[in-house]
Amino acid sequence: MTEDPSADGWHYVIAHMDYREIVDYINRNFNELYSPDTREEPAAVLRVSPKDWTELAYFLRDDENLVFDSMMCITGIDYGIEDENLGVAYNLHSMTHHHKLEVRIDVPKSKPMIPSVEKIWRMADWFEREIYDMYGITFEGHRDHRRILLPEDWVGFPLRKDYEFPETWHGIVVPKIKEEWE
Amino acid sequence: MELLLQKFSEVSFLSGIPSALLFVFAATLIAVSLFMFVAVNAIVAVYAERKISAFMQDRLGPMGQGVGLHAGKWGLLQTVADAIKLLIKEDIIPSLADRKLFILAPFILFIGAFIVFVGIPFNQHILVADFNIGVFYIIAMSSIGVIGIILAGYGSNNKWALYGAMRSAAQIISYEIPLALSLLTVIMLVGSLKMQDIIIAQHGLIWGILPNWFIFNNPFTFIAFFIFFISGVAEVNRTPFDLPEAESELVAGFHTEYSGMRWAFFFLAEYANMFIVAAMSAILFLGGWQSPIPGYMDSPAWGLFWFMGKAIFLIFVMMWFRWTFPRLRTDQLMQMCWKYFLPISFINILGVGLWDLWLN
Amino acid sequence: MIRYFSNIWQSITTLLIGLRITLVHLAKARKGIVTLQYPEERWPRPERNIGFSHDSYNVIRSRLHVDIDDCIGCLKCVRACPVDCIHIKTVKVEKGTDILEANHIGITSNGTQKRLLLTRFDIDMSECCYCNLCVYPCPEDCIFMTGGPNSSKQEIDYEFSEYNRSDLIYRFAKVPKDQVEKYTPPPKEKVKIDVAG
Amino acid sequence: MGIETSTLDRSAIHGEEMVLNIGPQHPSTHGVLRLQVLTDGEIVTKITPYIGYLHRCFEKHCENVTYEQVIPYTDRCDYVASMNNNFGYAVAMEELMGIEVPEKVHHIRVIVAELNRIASHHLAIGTFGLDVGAFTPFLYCFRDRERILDLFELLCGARLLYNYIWVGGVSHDFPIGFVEKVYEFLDYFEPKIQEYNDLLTFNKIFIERTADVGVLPADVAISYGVSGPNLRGSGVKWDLRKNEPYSIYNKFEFDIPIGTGAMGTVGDCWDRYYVRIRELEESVKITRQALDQMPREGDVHAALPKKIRPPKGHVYSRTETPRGDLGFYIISDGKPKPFRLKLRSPAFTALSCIDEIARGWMIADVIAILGSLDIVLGEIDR
Repeated sequence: MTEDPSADGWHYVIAHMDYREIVDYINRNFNELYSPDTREEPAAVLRVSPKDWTELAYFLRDDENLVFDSMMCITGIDYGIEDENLGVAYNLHSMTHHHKLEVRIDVPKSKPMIPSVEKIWRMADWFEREIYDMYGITFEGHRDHRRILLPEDWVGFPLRKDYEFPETWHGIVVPKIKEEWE
Repeated sequence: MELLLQKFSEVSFLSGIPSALLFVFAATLIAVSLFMFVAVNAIVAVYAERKISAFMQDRLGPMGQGVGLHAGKWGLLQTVADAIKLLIKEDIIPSLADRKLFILAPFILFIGAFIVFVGIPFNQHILVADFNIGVFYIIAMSSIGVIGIILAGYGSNNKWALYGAMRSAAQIISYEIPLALSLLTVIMLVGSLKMQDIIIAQHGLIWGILPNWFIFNNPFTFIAFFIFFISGVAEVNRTPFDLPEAESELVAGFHTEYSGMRWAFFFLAEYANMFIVAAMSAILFLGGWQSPIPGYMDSPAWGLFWFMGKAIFLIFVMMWFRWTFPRLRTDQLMQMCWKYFLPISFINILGVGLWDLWLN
Repeated sequence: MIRYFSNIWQSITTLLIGLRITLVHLAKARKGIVTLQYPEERWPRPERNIGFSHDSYNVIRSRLHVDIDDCIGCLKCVRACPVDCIHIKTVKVEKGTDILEANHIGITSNGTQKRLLLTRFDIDMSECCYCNLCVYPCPEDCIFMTGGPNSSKQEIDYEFSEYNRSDLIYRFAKVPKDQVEKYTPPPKEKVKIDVAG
Repeated sequence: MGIETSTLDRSAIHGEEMVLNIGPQHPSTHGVLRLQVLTDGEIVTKITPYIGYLHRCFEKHCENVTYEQVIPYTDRCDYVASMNNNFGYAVAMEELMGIEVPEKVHHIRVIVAELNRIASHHLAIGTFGLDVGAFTPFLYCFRDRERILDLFELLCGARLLYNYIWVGGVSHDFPIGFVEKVYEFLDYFEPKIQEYNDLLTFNKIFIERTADVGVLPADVAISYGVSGPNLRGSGVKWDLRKNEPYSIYNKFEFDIPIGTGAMGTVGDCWDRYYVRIRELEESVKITRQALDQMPREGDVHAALPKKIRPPKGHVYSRTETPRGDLGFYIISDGKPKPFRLKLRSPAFTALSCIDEIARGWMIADVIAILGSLDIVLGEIDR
């Protein structure tokens, strides 16, 4: 931490650790489990497998050198029709140390299950529900696992690339392409 | 009333008609004219409220310009147009509502407001009945309206309406107490419940400058006036005490389900109640129809002018409140009543008693 | 106890301050009113002076208009539209010739020779999102939102509501309806371009 | 916390909890929102928000239009602060593509974004007043907001959905006389803040209604991802314009107002409201500086190819809108259309904590808390 954020005046805070340092630090505590991304920052991500995620999430939040207390965003990704994976990107940020980390978890489309971090970062509650709503990724351990934006009885997961728009919904015809005007 | 009957008996061509019939005729005449007064009062007050609120908010309010159907110069016909619209609007009764209560409620509320007018002296002579218990009558009758509100809330089978009704019941019953207690101070000074006696007791001057109105009589009645007036505002459910119909919380409160003419009766009753509170404050504390300078401009016509002037000013103050203040919360409303107004009212009664003993 | 009385005092003072403000506004009502009495008074058109001479800087967002005589059928506006509200159909004709029975003038006002006859140029204003994106790429400056520097061509008009939704489909192509068939070549030749379809 | 209910002997009252639906049609849900509220008398015991009534597939749309065409759609997310949304998207895209925009563009963007922040806070303040029952401040706010909308109409022809800030620049330069008009507006506007304060902020009834109500502690706020004025109201000095300066915010002198608990507890409704009032002043400050420093000549668009094709990769970039951190997660596959575009809206996270902070309060307080969070449903449902 370079400057006290509560101090008055100018405080442009420089990040405490960069991506490589964070990954090294995590690896020191996790038996060199994670291989760092070869890309440059900020595109570099930390790839995590679903089974390690809960343990790592607690570590990321609670370790005093990391303190990722703020989850910025959770994004669901469909890598394409050919690709067999769905992804979830977690953008983490530390309000105390001002560093960032992106964690990416890939799950196969056949069995999209990721442990929920809703209890760790409360903000994940609605975001995970939204990803379930749009991609059909199930978050295990989520206490309120429902659709959020779409109606409860909606069929399919609209943001998947292979999603086909329904012809009707409750008997209401969904206009696909606008008819010719003439 | 007696005066009217007396006048009737003097008219020669009515002499053959039995007195009972004459009485009915006189009563109907009075009732119709009072109803007209209430209706006109509502129409004028609604127009005034819209204009005042508009000017306070840097708007113009209802305006009419151009050709064709429009609301007249400065929108003068706006409320008339509204009234016509309400009259011809479809009358909707929810299918699950308690039909009888739903229909009955607005009339009870309106009657509660309407019969109070019997006891209000407009000037030296225009007074339907000067009861011995005038003040008591008015206080008693003005509380009938709350039954109408509860019935409306219960009968419309709507949660919002029920909330509004329950709030209203709690609020009106609570605020009756500081209202009546501050009214007691005046009665202690006059020693009579008769309206005209109260007004006549305020004749004259204090210290040669101020009119001898009860508001200036002593510091305790000065406070009592404000408690009375603010409690009155709470009684008629105006902002900042408009919890029963709090539009941002309870949609429209107890009259959520009402439309058309039934809704208009709620409106009519609200403005009638406003007039009653303003008139009562004017009578009890501001000298009623007494002129501010005793001896000048004291004729009955001026009396009507002074009385209406005072009442209209107080109605303006209520509108002024409404367009300035936020709304209180239910518990704060109760807190204000029981923690602030009630103790102060008791002190007022004690103070007025001591003052009266000590000075007179 | 102190809190009790300070509460009363605060209430009285702050409420009086509030009352004063509204009263001042009421008293100064003549000066401060901001209402515009709509059908009689119109919103004054903002004085826009973009500072450039060229007409492509048309910044008023009212309804779309096309100077159809200048349109060369390049479909750039169709591609720019995020909501697909512009539909164009063209037919290849001889370059630069006037076909008077189809109201086709071969040369635009910029001097470009047209090689396509517009058999259809429809804009569905009920779908338009007024983003102005179609105006920028037009090479002939012929599609624009009314008003602005082009106001000499089109009056500014904010009120164009219609009773029927289909009246909001503006048809600009001048080819008479019965002649569309005549100019439409058989589909085999694949000259018909219908991006919007 | 909450209203004291323990004094009542619960067992003696055979009451039952009532389910009350606040919305979807309700005067003060700021859009189409449904709060399913479990009430015990007036006291709320549980709140379940139901959203999605305004869902219009923003993210799916974005995958089917080109990068330029996304901008009109971002307008419609937070429709009371469209400039800031355009700005956020433009910043994200420029980060993804590695574009440097001209100095003048930065200034123009900051000016319009701050003006829009003022307009948005006007709406927040006014509707919050409306929620607690004060009608007049609402119209005063709208009166002043209207002036900003007039300025924007002068600037880009639209009053609400601007499509003004583009990737790599802005759509066109300031019209002649615009800068003077902005100065004129700022001079007009600054004394008006005092009027709001007198009429609403320090009104005793208003303080009673909002102070100590709906306290959002700092750690809960961070855990819920609450950002912007709501987070600052909880006493966290966090503002992306200061802490992670994007564009040229690091060139300007301004303060970050935070909630101090002046009228009650830190993080109550009053603090959140007052942070917005103070931010009006700060925005005026920033706008003045930006106007003073703005180069008068220069291009307003960076050199860009006709069709924007960002390189393969992804970016997460966030900017400070009037409601908080607006994040854009954009994945590009090198084609002219986004592969994936995620919008992390600040109001979405702000609304998600409503159950946490409004439980145990009265119905009237729930409305006030909802108003103090300043949500825009267009952004929540996207």
